[in-house]
Amino acid sequence: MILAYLPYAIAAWVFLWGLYGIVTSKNLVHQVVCVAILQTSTYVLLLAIGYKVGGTAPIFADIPVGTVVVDPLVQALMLTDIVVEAAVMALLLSMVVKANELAGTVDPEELRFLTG
Amino acid sequence: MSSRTRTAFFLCSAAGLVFVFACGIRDLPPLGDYRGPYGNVVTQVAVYERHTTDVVNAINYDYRAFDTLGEEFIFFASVLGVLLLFRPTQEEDKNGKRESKLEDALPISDTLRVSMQAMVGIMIVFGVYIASHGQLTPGGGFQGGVILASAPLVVYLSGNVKTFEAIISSPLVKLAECGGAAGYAAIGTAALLFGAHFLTNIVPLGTTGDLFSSGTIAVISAVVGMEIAGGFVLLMQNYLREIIEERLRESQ
Amino acid sequence: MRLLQWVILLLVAAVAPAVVLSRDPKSQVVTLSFYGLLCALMFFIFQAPDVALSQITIGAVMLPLMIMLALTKMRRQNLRREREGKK
Amino acid sequence: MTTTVIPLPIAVSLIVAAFLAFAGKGIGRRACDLLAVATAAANLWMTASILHGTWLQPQVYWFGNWWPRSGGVALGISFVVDTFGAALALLVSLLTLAGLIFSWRIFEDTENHFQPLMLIFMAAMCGFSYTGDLFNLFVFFELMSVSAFALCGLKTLEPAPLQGAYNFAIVNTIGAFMIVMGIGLLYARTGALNFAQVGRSLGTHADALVLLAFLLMVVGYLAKAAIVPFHFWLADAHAVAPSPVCVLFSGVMVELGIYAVARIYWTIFAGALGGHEHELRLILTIMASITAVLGAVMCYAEHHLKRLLAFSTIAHSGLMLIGIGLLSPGPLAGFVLYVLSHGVIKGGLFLCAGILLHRFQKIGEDHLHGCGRGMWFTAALFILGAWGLVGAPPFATLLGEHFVSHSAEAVHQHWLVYIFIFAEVLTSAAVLRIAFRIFFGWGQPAPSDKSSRIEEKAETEQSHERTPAAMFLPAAVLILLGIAITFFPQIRNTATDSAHEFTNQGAYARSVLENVQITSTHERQSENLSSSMVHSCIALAISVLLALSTVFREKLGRAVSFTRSLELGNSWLRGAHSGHPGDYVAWLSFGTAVVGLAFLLWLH
Repeated sequence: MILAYLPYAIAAWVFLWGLYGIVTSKNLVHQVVCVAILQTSTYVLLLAIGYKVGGTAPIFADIPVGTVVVDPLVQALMLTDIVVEAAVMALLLSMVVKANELAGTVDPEELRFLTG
Repeated sequence: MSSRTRTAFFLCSAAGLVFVFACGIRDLPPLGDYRGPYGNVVTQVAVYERHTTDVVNAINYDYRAFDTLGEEFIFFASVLGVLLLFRPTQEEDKNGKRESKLEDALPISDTLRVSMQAMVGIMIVFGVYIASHGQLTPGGGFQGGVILASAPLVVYLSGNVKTFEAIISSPLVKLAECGGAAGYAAIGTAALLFGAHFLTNIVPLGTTGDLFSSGTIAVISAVVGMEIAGGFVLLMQNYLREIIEERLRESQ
Repeated sequence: MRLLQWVILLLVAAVAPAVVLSRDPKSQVVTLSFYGLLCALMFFIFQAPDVALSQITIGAVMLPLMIMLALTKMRRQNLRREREGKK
Repeated sequence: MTTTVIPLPIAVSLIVAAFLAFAGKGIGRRACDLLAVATAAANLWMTASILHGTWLQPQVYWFGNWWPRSGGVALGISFVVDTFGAALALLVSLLTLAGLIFSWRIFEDTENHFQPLMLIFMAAMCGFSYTGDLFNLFVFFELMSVSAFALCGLKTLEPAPLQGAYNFAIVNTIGAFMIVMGIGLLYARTGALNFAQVGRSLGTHADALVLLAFLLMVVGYLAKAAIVPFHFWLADAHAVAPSPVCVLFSGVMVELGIYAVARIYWTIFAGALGGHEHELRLILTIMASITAVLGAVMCYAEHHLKRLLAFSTIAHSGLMLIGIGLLSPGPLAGFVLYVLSHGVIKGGLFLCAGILLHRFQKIGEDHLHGCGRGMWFTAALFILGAWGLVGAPPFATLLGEHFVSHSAEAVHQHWLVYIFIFAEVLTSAAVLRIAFRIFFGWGQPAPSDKSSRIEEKAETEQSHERTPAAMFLPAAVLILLGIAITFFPQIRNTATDSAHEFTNQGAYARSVLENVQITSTHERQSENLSSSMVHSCIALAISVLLALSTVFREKLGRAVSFTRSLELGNSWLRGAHSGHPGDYVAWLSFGTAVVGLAFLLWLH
């Protein structure tokens, strides 16, 4: 029975690890990767929510309408989510690269232009 | 905060978060019993209403196409942002002038080069296939676009730096990106001219299972493919421009 | 099928911390793309082929590629800075 | 007529943005500016006509003609445009127009990618205020964020803007993921995404799952609204973003975060959490008060002009959250009036800061000391802006404050009135202090601190002798609008009426899912402003005295030495704003944990 909640627990687990990575990161590139990990937790959650026991993929190319399929909506949401991830990652990475070009470091401890 | 206090501080709050999550998760339905109406209704009606077999794409490109419009522009905006961040300063422009007369610098075995070029063809075909069959099989404009975008990269790996430069710096790339993005919004607006609501299907639906079925879904999927492919090529260009210049310069 | 689901879920749960804990970006990129593949596999096993496809293209290929390119670009920036520092 | 216009503010500006992004280089700078300004103006007209069409009767617009199925199952996405959403979209277009006109003379080197990003930003915020769908709200939130990140890192010649944009991006992206998780949890419970449908199927029962979903969404949107302890990114982002962009950040983007909380509460959670209204009210108002106080204190301690204004935005966003947190129609109407008037005033102030930056190429109060002698008009705008921030008549902020504090007393939360006075006094005194020092050159130069030395490269090449009209006029118009709102009584009446309509969950659901219009009947607010006027005039007097005694500290001697410590601020607080993304995320998770525990203990 506890197994039935394992996917949600794993989503939370991945989420917290992502947060941990971001908080303790010593390198902005590493931090950006941790953000990506953090996002995968949302995939796990959505996937588990939309799953139906014995359901097949919601593609009626060779199965009749009415067969048990998993929920297509969460998959649509995940597709959007993945594009968002790609976009945000590209932007964050180029910020990091530019910061390295201008400041010569990607260690958040040394990037202290905004304090007080 | 010093890094140790920060970690300790975070771990304390993480403990709280664990508790909160645990309480919430207990009330979720167990894995595999999805109840909600949305999925059940849409899987019943989508095939008849939209003449498509891939319900996920029916949702992405029609029922909730407006979300996808926003999503495409998220990607578009981030590409714009990257271009803005890496906009060339004056001296980089000078380098740009110089780079034209440089030679290919990557020694690479001909067999590899040939096979790579064959691969480029395969990837383009595959990308177009994925993008055009979205309404029937898994895939669609987005996935196809990404595959298409990685074709020029293989050209680069196969050593034709010049060809690669020619591809990624041609205005067609940007035209594909912007045209794709604008096209999506335009398709939506076109429906208004027919007195329908935004993003309503105005193209004949065709017969389910055909390549040219499902009306706007196919069209939108195509423009999305254009935008994504162009966008990723632009992203790569921004990372690779300098690298290529420097590599060629070092090779002299 | 059921067993496969548990295995893949546990694999994902195990690899995610590994990616976070590999502090050196260069090695991290490898683990990240492996993790991306695992996620794609998970989507496939949970009957989400569309998502699996885009996850392969993005999470396992494009994202690690972008990071690689970024790292290369940064390495070159630092090299150039050192050279100018010497002059 | 209205229904066909509803999607256009988004569609048109997105198409134009895509065109500009392609042809920007080709058609040249001026053509780009013209096209962008024209689009923003058209948007202003369209949003205005939509507001007119939705005056007290919300318009429901189903994209793709996917009307809800029998049993109220919505497969499509709907825009549900009510008066508040329409008013916010109008404010968005107005501020974007002002920002674009202001930027006419700056940003020579952006390859004309600045204008399309502004248009995308505008479209995103319009869609955000119109939408009636959970995931669509997230999509526009993310579109808004991404274009904001890009605009924030616009000045790529020095590292500070990149760090600001990066911190902004990290915090808000994590918030966005929390929102997605919240949406997922709600979907798991209800199998729906449409506000009305979700709210209806949630019913009146709130268990830990609903609370967790509510928590994740509230945190996500309040991170955008810069509520303590999620606020750290805002000061960094504002300190470095170009002035015309700051206008949009402070003027409306932050407020939209609070608006989203109000929207999801009254369309989805009001029924489920209704039983614990009192506890929830306490939690929200406490968060809001902490935000207001901390923002005000930090605001007075800043000497970097834009960063100071940023902290005043934090303080005011706390005050606005009070308007929401009281969970009743009266303060909600106050919230909207406050957003409108604060938006234009703060926008005008940021444009004034931009003017100073344009003229003198510096932004630190200590460096600018006395520079502004002779810029009487800009000085007048600054002082008027401070006047507006304190909510003194004739500025419309008074009305907002009146509605909120009036009903704060109704629910026996008198202390909130003093929070208002405290925050407003400190923020406006800070702005007055700047005006006295920069434009009149009174007193000694301000003590310089690290943040005031944040290197701020000019947005224009060389320093200029005179202020171009393209910069002065938008600022003047915005600040004067802050006064004008007061003299249209129908605005405040409509605000009250539409507040009742906004908070009526059942009517909302029926109008969306069954397309049935229900006009709710209710009593008007008491229009007796006298007490609030007295309050605000006292507040204004105090803030003037405070500013004067700060500026003339040396002359006045020991009696006012407290102003020095007030101006230097608390070193620990300053240290907490460390510019380190790790710290910010640690604070984010801390806040989430605390609020979550409070929810579980009190609302469960």
